[in-house]
Amino acid sequence: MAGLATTFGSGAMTNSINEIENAQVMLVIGSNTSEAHPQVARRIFTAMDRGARLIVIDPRRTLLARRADIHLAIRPGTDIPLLNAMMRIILDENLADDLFIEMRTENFYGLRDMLYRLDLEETARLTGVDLAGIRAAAQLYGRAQKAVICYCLGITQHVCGTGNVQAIANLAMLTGHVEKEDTGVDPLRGQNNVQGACDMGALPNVFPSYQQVDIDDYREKFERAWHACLPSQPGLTLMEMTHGGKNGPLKAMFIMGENPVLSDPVQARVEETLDNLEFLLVADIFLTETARRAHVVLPAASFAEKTGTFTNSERRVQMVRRVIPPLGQSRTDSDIIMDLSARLGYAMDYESPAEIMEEISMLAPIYGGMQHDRLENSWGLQWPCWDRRHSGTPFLHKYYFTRGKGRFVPTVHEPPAELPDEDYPFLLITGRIYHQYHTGTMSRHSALLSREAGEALLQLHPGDGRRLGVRSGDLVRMRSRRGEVQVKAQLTETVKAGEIYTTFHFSEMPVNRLTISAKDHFSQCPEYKICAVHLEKV
Amino acid sequence: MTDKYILKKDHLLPLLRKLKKTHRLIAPVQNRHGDTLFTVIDNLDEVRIDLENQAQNSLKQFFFPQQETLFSYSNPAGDSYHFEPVAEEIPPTLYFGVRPCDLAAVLYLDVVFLKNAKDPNYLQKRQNSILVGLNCNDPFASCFCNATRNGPFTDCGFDLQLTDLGDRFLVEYDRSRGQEIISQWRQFFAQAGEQDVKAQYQAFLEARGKFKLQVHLDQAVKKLAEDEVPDSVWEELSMRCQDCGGCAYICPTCTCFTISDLQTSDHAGERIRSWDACTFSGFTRMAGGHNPVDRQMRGIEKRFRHKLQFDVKKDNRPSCVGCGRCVNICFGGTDIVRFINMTCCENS
Amino acid sequence: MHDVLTTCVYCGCGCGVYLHEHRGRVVGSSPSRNHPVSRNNLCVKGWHLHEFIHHPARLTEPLMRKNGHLTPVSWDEALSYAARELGRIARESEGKAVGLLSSAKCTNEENYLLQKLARAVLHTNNIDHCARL
Amino acid sequence: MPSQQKDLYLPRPAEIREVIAENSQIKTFVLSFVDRQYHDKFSYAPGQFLMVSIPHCGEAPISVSSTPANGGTIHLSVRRAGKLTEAMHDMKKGDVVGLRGPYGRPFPMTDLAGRDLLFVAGGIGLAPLRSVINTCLAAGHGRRITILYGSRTPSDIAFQADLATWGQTANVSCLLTVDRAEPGWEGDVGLVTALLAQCCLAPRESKALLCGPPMMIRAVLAELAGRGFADEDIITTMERHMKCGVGICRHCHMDDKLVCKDGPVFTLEELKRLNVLELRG
Repeated sequence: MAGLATTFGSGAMTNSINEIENAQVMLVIGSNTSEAHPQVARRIFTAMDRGARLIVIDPRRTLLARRADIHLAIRPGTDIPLLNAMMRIILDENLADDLFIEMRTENFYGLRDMLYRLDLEETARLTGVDLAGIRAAAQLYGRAQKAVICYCLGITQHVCGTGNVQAIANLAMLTGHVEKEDTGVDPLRGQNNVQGACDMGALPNVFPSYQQVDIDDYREKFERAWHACLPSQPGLTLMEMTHGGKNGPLKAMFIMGENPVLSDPVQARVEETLDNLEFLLVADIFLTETARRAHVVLPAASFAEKTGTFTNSERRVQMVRRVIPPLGQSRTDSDIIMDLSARLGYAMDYESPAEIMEEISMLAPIYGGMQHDRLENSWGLQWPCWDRRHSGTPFLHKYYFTRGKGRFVPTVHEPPAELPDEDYPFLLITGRIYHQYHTGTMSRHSALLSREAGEALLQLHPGDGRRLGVRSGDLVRMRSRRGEVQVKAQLTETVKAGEIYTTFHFSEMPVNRLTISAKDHFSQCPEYKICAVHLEKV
Repeated sequence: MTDKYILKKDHLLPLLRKLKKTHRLIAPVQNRHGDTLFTVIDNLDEVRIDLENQAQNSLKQFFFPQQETLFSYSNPAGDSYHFEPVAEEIPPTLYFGVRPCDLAAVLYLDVVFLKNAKDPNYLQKRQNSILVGLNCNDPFASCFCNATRNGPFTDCGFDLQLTDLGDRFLVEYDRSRGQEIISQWRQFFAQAGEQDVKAQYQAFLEARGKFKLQVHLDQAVKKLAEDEVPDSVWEELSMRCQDCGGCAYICPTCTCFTISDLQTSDHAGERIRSWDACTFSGFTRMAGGHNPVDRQMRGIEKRFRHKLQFDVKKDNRPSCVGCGRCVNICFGGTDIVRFINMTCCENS
Repeated sequence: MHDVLTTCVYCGCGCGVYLHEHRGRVVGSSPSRNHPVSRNNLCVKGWHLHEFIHHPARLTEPLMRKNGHLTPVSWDEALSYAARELGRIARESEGKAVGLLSSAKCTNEENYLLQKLARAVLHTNNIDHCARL
Repeated sequence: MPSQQKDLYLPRPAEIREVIAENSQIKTFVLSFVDRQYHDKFSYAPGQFLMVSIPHCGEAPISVSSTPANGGTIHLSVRRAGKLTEAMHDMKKGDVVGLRGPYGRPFPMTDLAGRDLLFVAGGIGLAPLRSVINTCLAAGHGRRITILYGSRTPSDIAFQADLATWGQTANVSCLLTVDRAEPGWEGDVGLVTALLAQCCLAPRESKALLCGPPMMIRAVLAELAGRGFADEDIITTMERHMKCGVGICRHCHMDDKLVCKDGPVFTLEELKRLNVLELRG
């Protein structure tokens, strides 16, 4: 979310989910919303039934794309050129919001100059979409009074992920589609509490509430509160930790409720890294592929067995409530951390999660007014919520951006790290499906979800299928420069010829053996959406 | 003399307190979050019984729970395999504040679970139940029980039935158990007079005029019976369906279920049944992978046909009770009202 | 039998879900009607949210690797060993050789505690989670 | 019967007496209930099925392939298809499974008396028909009996012992075909419909009984209609995903009919009134 932080100053959904149903035009890019964020898709469909128009930019003809007014089946990895082309058309046709640009933004000329140098025909050719389609989309979005852009990991999981996000922000600011209700830029978070984990400072460079560790004022504040001397150097990112290999920087890891063996790119490298640690501690609810490699595995309580809060995509902090006591001998993660901390000589004495939240609210300004008693008696509060009198913030950037003025950051096309060639002729896109969630640790243990979608399928265009002699249900071997897996094919026109799609939910088909470790320079987000593979029938 | 009675509103709580001594009490309760659900009431003084809003769940959840154990099994070794029925005592239960749609739904559940074969779990719960109904003076925004002809007032399915007449309830009974309650707690009930019965009729007339939705259910039933629903309708609806199963789960008359084993240890487990939805593709997919239903085109067809065609053919009435719970909850906007409108309005 | 309102764990939408408890087991889940996100419906994952909770594969006791195999041990043994090893390596490397992965599926409070553990106790900023995956 | 009510979903333990490997995919399990008394009272009719329970795998419907008359044991022929049948294939003599039933509407045995009988089966489809054939032979039903059986390859031919016996019975003619020949196979190769052409049939005096994969059923139905068979003289079984077996759960619905209760045996006349995928296209 580095992209939105540099342009708006805050990397979160600017709207509430419910506002989407009042939009007039919705631009969905890099998001298979109806499968990954069903409640957002529900708002999109409601808006359409009320007359709103939908633009979908996605290489695949997803369910959402089939219902869209305009579907631009973009060539993967060419989002920036496509968005730039839209902006150029908006400028050419006088659809830019000049007043907004003047009052609320900076560096417009930087963007304008870049756009004027653009060759529209050439750009369109790059994206694989015809110019007329791009023009129609630009006109629709540019003319709307209330327009929302939703994007997800299809935008960020690229080497140019940050650039993609900046281009989206540019488009929104160019047309003044921010600051208002029912209008904005909405990154949809992949997991239930990604937003919260970021807010809480589970990041190598920031304390809770995005206070940088290398700024002395912030660090001193936390040192005083925690009675400890704190390191000032930003730490290693996830990829740096899990991809160190044999001679990696780490000797010990504590992994709480994550399954990097299945979720991270280049599986072999992750396994090598973990296997070479002197000590690996894992706390989880199931014996995941990662836990199997640990020296110590601690049984954790599930969400139904603990109290606390989650923060959703729209920044709504809401209660998780305990329904039953932890199963067997399992313990909540907070109990585990507190016990461990005590044994390390640092007492963490909290009598309840509510007390932890009180400490958070004192140290994290955006959570300033959030205590359990307030959350208990409401549907949660949306940050920023500065103090106990504040009623939360449904949409961001009213009157001013978090960083003051919104900044246009001109971006240019950056080709993907690996594109199909003669040896590896197919472009593999990875993502999620409706019935499963992440590495399947929870959802694959549900009887009905597994009945509905119990195995990985590789979406393959029927034309490609014919050429390879592959029919639906046949097993194919999929090989990249990094590894190979076997997977059942499903012939469908959802994907274009030459492009294939599959999921990372299933440990039997660890697609991350194939994916590439190339990542976005700023956000460290791996390029899951594009790698080159070779296919053959087994 | 009529066999109708008057219960003063002030006496409702005292009456429930008496009944609760011998019965588990389940009534619509508004919780602290603001949602109204049929809830088991432990302490009458700590809950707010809500007769203003529709309960978001129906009685289905109690008679036919989302997940329930049919029996437990153990197999300590390959050559032994034992089955034990579950011994769960269902206490006598009084359901209070049940609307006509939910009463009609229970009558339909009776047909499903007791007609072909007597389902033991259902039967036990049903035999132990007393239903106290409440006629609807103010139909809710999504209600269309006038079209399904089981509301807003009803004359069957309850043991006792209340009609709100302002400061008092008119009380009727339909079964002996209802009559027993009246005779046992005679001090709460006064004989109703002519004007009370008139007031009830007046309330009925007014309620009938307050529906906000107009749903041409009869026409849809007729078109289905005559096979006049074009494929394009099914295709459009099926494309809109997002496969959540919510319409079936929330419906008081959708009763499809699946059966599976829940392993509790290496050598023991329980056979459980759980709600299922005919809209799921796994619902009809066979072990070898063959699926006789094409979900993309026809996923949603069987649900509407079942409710509005097959059940009409069998029982002479549709099994949609017009409670409106599924209206506006569909992710893709393809609820039964949209289907009826599409078949009846758009092509005429 | 009682219903408890909680928050769904299956995506970033954050639906309000009632979990139904019966005899110590979670046997159902249903949407909150008035919750601003769920609005009386859930996706298929939400409607089956309760199903994984009692799965027989749930971990119910601490495990420690002994002779190459993960073997059940007491909490005390598992935690003392873990504390000793983490503490030793953190001390020896001044925090540089320990790394912690927090979870986007854990609560805010737990995430807060873990980063506090990393920074205040193990003296490292090597903490991250899979936000980008 | 109140006891029956309580036991609606409750299986009874049954011991595997013998396992016969019919081919690489099909095994026949010979079973008897552990409770001797119950076993002796237990009865069923050809075409009916039992719900089979395997520990931790749930239940699946399996047609009975034995005849009620044959020495009391129950034969279930099971093709490897999913989790439950895989687990069952791993079971051996002496292991115990759960059974409940019998369920479903059986074949109309009395209607078969005095008619020419044509049986057409593919693969595992011979299992329920085997029950009918042996019952007919035992009862002396049927004047001329013709059995047409299609398999994928010669080594896939199941129920070889029965086929051999039938082949030597006076009023029975038994024709086999395979989709793909193997060395040493000198019989027919091709669809089972091709065998029909070799048969001399008297449609008005016959009943045709079909069981097999949907593709085969479609082809045979077309052929029989061409030969002048009336819809009510063509009887087939339908296969659907099934859970309760007793007409409640609705998994096995076909329009307003339920395969577990109204079937699995249907006449073509009945099926034509339904919107059945197998008959379309």
